[in-house]
Amino acid sequence: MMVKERKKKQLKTITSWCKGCGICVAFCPVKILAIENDKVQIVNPEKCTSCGLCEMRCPDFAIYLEEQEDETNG
Amino acid sequence: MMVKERKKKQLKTITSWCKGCGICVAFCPVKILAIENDKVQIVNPEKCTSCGLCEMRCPDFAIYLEEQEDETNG
Amino acid sequence: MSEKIEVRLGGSGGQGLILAGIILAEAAILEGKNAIQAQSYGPEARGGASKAEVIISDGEIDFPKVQNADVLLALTQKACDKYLSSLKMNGLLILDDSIDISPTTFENFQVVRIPIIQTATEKLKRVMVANIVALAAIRELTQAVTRESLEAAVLKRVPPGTETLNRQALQEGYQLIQLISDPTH
Amino acid sequence: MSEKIEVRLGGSGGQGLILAGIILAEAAILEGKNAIQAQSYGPEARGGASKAEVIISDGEIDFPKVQNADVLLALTQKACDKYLSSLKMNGLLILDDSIDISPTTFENFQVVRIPIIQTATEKLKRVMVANIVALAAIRELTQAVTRESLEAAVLKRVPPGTETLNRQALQEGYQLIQLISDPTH
Amino acid sequence: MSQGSQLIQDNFRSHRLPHIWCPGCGHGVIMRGVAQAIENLKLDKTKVCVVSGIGCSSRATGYMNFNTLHTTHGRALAFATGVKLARPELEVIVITGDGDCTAIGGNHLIHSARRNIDITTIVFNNKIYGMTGGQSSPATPYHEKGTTAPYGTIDPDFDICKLSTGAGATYVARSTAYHVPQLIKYIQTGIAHKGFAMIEAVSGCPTYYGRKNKKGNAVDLMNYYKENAIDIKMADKLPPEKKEDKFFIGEFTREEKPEYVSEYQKIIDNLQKELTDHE
Amino acid sequence: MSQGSQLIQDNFRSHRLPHIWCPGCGHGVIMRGVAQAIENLKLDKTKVCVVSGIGCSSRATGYMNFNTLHTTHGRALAFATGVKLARPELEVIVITGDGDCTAIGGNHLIHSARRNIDITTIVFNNKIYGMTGGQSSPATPYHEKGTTAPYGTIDPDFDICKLSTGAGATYVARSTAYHVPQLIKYIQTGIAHKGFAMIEAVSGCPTYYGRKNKKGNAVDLMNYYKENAIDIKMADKLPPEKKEDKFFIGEFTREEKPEYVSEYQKIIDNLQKELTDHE
Amino acid sequence: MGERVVKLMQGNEACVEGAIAAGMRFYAGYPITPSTEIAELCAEKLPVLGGKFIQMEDEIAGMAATIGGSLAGLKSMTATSGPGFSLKQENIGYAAMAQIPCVVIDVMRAGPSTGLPTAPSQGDVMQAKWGTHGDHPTIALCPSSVREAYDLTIRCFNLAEKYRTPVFLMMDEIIGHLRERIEIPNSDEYEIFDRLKPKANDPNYKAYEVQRGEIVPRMAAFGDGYPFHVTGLVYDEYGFPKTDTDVAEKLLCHLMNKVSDNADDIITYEEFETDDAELVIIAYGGVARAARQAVKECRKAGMKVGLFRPITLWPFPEKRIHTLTQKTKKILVAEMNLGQYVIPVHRVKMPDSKVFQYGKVNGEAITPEEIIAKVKEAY
Amino acid sequence: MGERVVKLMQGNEACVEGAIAAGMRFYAGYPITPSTEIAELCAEKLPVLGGKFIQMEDEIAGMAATIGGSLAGLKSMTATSGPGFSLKQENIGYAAMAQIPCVVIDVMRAGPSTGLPTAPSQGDVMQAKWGTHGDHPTIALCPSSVREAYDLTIRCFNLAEKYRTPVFLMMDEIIGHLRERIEIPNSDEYEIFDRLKPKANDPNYKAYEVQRGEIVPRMAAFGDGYPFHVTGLVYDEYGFPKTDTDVAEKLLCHLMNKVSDNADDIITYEEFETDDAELVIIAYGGVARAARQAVKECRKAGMKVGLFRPITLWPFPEKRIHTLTQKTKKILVAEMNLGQYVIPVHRVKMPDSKVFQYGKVNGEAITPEEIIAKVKEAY
Ligand SMILES: Cc1ncc(C[n+]2csc(CCOP(=O)(O)OP(=O)(O)O)c2C)c(N)n1
Ligand SMILES: Cc1ncc(C[n+]2csc(CCOP(=O)(O)OP(=O)(O)O)c2C)c(N)n1
Ligand code: SF4
Ligand code: SF4
Ligand code: SF4
Ligand code: SF4
Repeated sequence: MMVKERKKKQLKTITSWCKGCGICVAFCPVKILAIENDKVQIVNPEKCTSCGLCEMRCPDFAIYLEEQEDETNG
Repeated sequence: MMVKERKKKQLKTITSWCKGCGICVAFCPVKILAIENDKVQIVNPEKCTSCGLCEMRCPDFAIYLEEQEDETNG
Repeated sequence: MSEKIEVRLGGSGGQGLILAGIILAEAAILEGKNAIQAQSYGPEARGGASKAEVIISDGEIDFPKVQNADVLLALTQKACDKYLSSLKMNGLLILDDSIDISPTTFENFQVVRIPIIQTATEKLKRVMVANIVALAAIRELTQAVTRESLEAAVLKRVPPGTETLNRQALQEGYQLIQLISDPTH
Repeated sequence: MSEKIEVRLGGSGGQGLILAGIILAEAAILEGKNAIQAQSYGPEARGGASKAEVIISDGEIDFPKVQNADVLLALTQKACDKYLSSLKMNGLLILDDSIDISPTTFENFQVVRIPIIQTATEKLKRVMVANIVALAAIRELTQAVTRESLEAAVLKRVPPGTETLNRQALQEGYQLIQLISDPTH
Repeated sequence: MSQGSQLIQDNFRSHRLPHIWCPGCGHGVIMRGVAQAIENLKLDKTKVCVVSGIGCSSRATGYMNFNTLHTTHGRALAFATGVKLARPELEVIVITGDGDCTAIGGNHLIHSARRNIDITTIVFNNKIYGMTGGQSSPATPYHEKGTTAPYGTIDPDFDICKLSTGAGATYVARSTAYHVPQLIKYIQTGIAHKGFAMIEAVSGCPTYYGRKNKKGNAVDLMNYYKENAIDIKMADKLPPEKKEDKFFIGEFTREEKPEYVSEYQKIIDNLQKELTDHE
Repeated sequence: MSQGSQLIQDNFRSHRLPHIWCPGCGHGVIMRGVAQAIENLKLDKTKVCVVSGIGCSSRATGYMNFNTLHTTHGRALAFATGVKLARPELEVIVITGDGDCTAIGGNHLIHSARRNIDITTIVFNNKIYGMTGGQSSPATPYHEKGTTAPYGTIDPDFDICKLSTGAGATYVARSTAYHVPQLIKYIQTGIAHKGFAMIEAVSGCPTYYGRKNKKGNAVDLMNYYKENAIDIKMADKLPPEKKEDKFFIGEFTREEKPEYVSEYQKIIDNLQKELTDHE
Repeated sequence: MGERVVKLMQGNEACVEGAIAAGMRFYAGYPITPSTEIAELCAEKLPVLGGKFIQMEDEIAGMAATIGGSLAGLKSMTATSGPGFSLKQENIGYAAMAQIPCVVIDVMRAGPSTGLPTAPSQGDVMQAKWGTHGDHPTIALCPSSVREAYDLTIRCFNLAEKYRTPVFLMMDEIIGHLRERIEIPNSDEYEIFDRLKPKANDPNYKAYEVQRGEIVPRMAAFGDGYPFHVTGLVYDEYGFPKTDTDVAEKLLCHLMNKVSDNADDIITYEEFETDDAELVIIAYGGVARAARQAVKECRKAGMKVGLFRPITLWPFPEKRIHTLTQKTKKILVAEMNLGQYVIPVHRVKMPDSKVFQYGKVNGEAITPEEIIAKVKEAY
Repeated sequence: MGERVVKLMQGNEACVEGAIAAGMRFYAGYPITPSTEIAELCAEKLPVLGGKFIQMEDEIAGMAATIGGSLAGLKSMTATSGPGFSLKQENIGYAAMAQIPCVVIDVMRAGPSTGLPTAPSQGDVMQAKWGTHGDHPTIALCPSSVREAYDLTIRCFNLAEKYRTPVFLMMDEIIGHLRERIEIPNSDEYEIFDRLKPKANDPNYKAYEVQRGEIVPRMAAFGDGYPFHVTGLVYDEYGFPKTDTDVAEKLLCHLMNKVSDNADDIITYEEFETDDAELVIIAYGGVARAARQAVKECRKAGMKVGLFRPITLWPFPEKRIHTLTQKTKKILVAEMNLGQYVIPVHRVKMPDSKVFQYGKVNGEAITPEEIIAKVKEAY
């Protein structure tokens, strides 16, 4: 059996799309998100487990995980 | 238990309503009806058992049983 | 002005008069004439009177409805009563012989009473060809189309397998007229 | 000609500006004036800019839309940017202090920048009464209606149980203006 | 002036008879059944309102001597909803065709069923559009023909009873123009039932359906129903081979649920009670 | 120019974002799910056609980067039927609201289901009319409120899944804006299914439904679905008291039946074969 | 006469209040912007009065149920906007044919199709007259203020009941959504007309016979004891379908004539400064208010401008407009469409008068400035 | 040029044959008398040609599916009669707004409402122009013979494709059910116009941008590789909804102008003996044939009577009618309704010419005699 290595992904937000509904905050299992000034804020980026639940349920596509750019291409 | 006496009823036709479809003829259990010149004819009125099946299924209300008029009122 | 003949066919719903009208018009077209066929029908007409109209002309046909019929065919009493007024003075009235008419009718129109339905039911054993019998009679009396065109038009339209029956119907129709025109017969 | 004042209230969808407009118009009516309230909204406006309009007059109001606003209240930057052009020269511009404007704006209009939203959120702990705070400020600056009518109109419209809160909101609004008009304060 | 049996004289505008339907059309049988049911229930006839759409079947309203409303194609139930809600004392009966009820009128059917409004609907299901000359309808059996389905239909037909039940109807039954006593019984039960009642009455259209599908004449169609309808009560008792190609008649659904017009009346009563309480 | 995750960039007109929906509206979550399903299936995107009616939900077509058709209220399925039949190679997906699909559009729903035409319908069911400001819809739960039902509805709500099955749909499933992985799976299965597929996606309208019915904000609605949806597979395993007031999600119907467009193609092929045979 | 209640009220709301004052007790409809408030208020208010509100599955059903409600004896109404008005057309034709009184409010938004759903327009004015198939009569009124929305809704019911025909209130979104000060008239200030019913147990009652000296057949309600028939087919004086040519002609002419013969009773309009006007603006609904302001400003500037405001859009006030153009040689029709009401104006004007049109369809109201500019061009 | 096939053909059938000749391969509809033969023949013939026929659940769906078929790239058509035409109006407006080519045949029967379902009429002529809400363009043709039913159906498709708009064939029942001798033209005798498609893989394709020198935006089909958007809302050149006032105005004007600017290309009519006419009859469809016969008979009787027969009903041939009335001072409009087409005639006529109308709505065709009688009255 192959074990897939979970690639570390970066959590990104698009402030102009976020409407501050708080869904991502409520359903983040590690509670690293918060609403500030009606917009999502990543409070503890380093604790993110890349579970993707915020991305999956954000009605506005305003928070998502992005593959880390390959260093050699950087 | 009361036994209902079947009152003898008279079989009547309305020729101007009959369209000669033959349904009454086909489903008369004692086969006393016929189509002549596109209209129903009672061939053997005396054999009528007053079952009322012709009346029930005639699409044009053109054949029916009528209570015999009371003689005293005749 | 060009020759024009207006024919009205009247009867009841199931008698195939619209088909007869189509056949007559097609026969005319087969021989290079102009023709139209029109009809009137309605929900009320289901059991009731139905009519078909044919106009045959050598030239243009403007108004496509029969105005003053040159010919009226009536297969039922109802149709006769209803459409008689549209037949022009001295027009040709072709009647099934089951239909009664008043004496004045004979004065106003050329009346031809023939046993169309009886011929179909008794001689040909199929009531449904009464329309073809009637067509043949109309042809004989009006010469509006040739026998050849009429037969060709009939055969184009009738269900496969009934060709012989329909040819016979035409013949019987022709004969009905010959019988009256030849009183010695 | 009769006195007429045209007020436009601009902000974002949920800020209750249409209600504010209604209250202002009702206050005017309470004191025997004529008033209309109009609004524009749209599906696009759901998250976006929303505006309410009030015209108060002693006489007839013909065209029922604000043409050259005498007063513009803006609670958001977007609304300020969008509606500024409709404010007449030298008109009264009431801004929440979160809004930035260009220096020329100060030249063209009478600008009053006050912490409306902050007052509602921090002093009154309820952002939803920002509209009432704003109404109070408008009243103070325009005298379009009396304090009594405004309070009566507010109390008629707000949800039961929130009367005290809304009265306080009015007071805070009045004060915001007194603070600026009394610079010693 | 009036002619015909007592039933006809008492329930029909007999001066308008004979009706326009073709010889042997099942619609006449079913219409008589509706009248018989009304008669049996001893309803106040000035309070009976019969509403129909457009189609051969829908012409029934012109002959029946009640408050009658012949509406637009497919909309009978929507008109009837207005009548019933505005005047709940009326016994509202809808007569409609398979096309009228399930093609253009399908939406009104499912919504009337959903509301469980106290209307009794009788679908004269001849499996074809009769009035317009034999086009296929949503009730035309799979692979059978109509003038607009010259190669046979490829869209399965609705089971009108199942559809009605699925949408919320609380009384649902089917009979045929042959099975008249059952038909009358179901119509009676449907009318007496408080809520939306659907009675599918399988009818015969010899002129189009019979001819197009080589099913013979009026008598043949009657015989077909006689031989192919199985009482739903027998469904479990018969071996599968006896059920093949047959169809079921009988009562399929019968349940009591809150009825729309009465529920509305409760709102009114509550509000009026509140008003008086506040005085 | 394009912004957002790869999924968004590849499937949306991201320059048109953010969309017009309110903060926390479930429609965004479901729309993303539709895109994810399309992505997962690796469909040729130039052959995907998304059709919608009118309503908040129906605005989805304006954002999704496919062949998109935003039609009239209630008629999406009728337009889609034309598109699909005219060009069978297209993968036709309908996005609709509960009002759009089951109120004004109810007839097209039941007929599309009956035909078993190969269209996948996703109903964004927020149980209310969002676009017009919170009127009750045929999916508003019994006794709940809308602006046109100020005293609570008295007409029972449709079970959209049951209605679709009753009308003939061959794939029917339900999920919610909370249960996204299931949702995506059902949409995927629905698209891959040959025949009419109905996926009811329970959505949250915090602005009207939430407010009118005191169900709280977007997060509360999500939590409500989380806690009240039961997988249909568990239906038999749970005691009745655990099922009270809950609703089921899962796949309800899945069967293979002749599909309309293919059946039509058979007619064409047969006719053309006949033609060649006669040559 | 009691004191009038004074309030700020929305146009849509005024329709509901007016309708209730007129005796409306049945509403069936389907929500659509910008008419929805009418349905919402009916839902709230009718049951309090023992009346009925029902949200139907679509507009077609809404129209059908409205007709049903009227036949069952209640004054009935529905409201909608463009797309719904299109859908209702078939059943509107039915009501016209079967002579069922009812009121249809169309709050006009910008079309065609979905268009700009929240923007005002006057694009359905010709549809009101020609939207359904076949020849049929049309009565349509158009309010310019909230108070008039109230009054005209009452009048719609009166006309519907008097002439047994559907009557339209064609209200643009400007007025529908405008909140305005209104003095609500007391009930003794307006007249209410109820349909004439047959005499109780009249054995000679024929459902569709016009009695001598009357305009339309007397109308029993279903359940009143007369088992009459109603159909959308051509029918005779009993209401039964007939195909005879004379029956058809008689019926069709009756339908048209009952309205056209009584045009003077139905038509109302308002004139402002038309007496000596060299240019008359014709404008209705919300636009008439911009026009009125324009007239005032033009007069100030020395231009002799007047306003003719049709309150009854249909039947068309042709006599008056014709006479107007005898004196006034310039007419400017201002409307929020691309030229609808201007068409009949063209038809009836005097040959030597000139008609200009100003149309606007960008989703915004026509302003006084725009009208003044057009007046200056034409003057 | 091969020899033409000569047959007896019905008007309804000729529509189907013409449509197929024009390339129609998709039909969606719902049966209704007297148009049903059109559906029936399409059901039979289309699959033989690899085309598609579908009977929808109602007329609304029929119109919707027709639009869908056109968007998917097939030339699409539907046919109906009055009640169905009323129901289709909402989606007709959609097609006009979204600029989807398609053909709608309305075989006119006597209304209003269900009326006389099998009787001829011309009562939907104004509905064709004003039936849907909001301003919208209208193209409507009207055949007077079976051959013309064939030719005009082809032309309907050509116009629909060229101007990207729904086009109506308004055929009265007289012609629809008339069987007549027809010489079927060979395919090289008529021109077929297909919609302009974007260049293959054009990266700059904007679905709703009109290219320089062209009349309408080029139209890709769904599945052609362009992921474009279609909506009934006001939209920009990409097809995306916009509420900006300038976008709205531009779009609305484009819709109207593409037709009105090209009126000369669209409008056709026939004149008969008008040169020296002192009275011109205006008649269309089946009535024009009675009128033609009437003209001949009048001429025989020494009366200088002519016939103007609009073949394009809409856009209205106003220029020609205007010019006609410069010479001819008497116009008689004969139509099977209570006065519809006479209205625009009134509008465009010279001030000093007189317009008479003869209308008939009893379910029977207007006869030459009746027209002659009217001519005598007016002459
Ligand atoms: C809006 C509209 N569309 C179509 C028609 C034409 N039409 C009349 S009846 C009918 C179908 C009738 O079929 P069904 O309801 O099954 O009744 P049946 O005649 O078979 O009894 C149709 C399509 C119509 N009158 N109105
Ligand atoms: C013919 C027609 N009737 C009514 C409307 C108004 N309308 C627009 S969307 C809508 C309902 C939307 O509800 P739903 O489909 O549930 O979608 P949601 O907005 O809740 O997502 C209505 C009634 C319309 N646009 N067209
Ligand atoms: S779920 Fe999306 S829109 Fe909501 S707060 Fe989080 S990022 Fe913002
Ligand atoms: S069933 Fe009726 S219509 Fe048919 S033949 Fe017998 S009597 Fe005549
Ligand atoms: S066509 Fe069919 S349904 Fe209609 S009356 Fe005749 S037999 Fe009956
Ligand atoms: S109104 Fe409701 S459905 Fe519409 S966008 Fe807002 S939350 Fe979503």
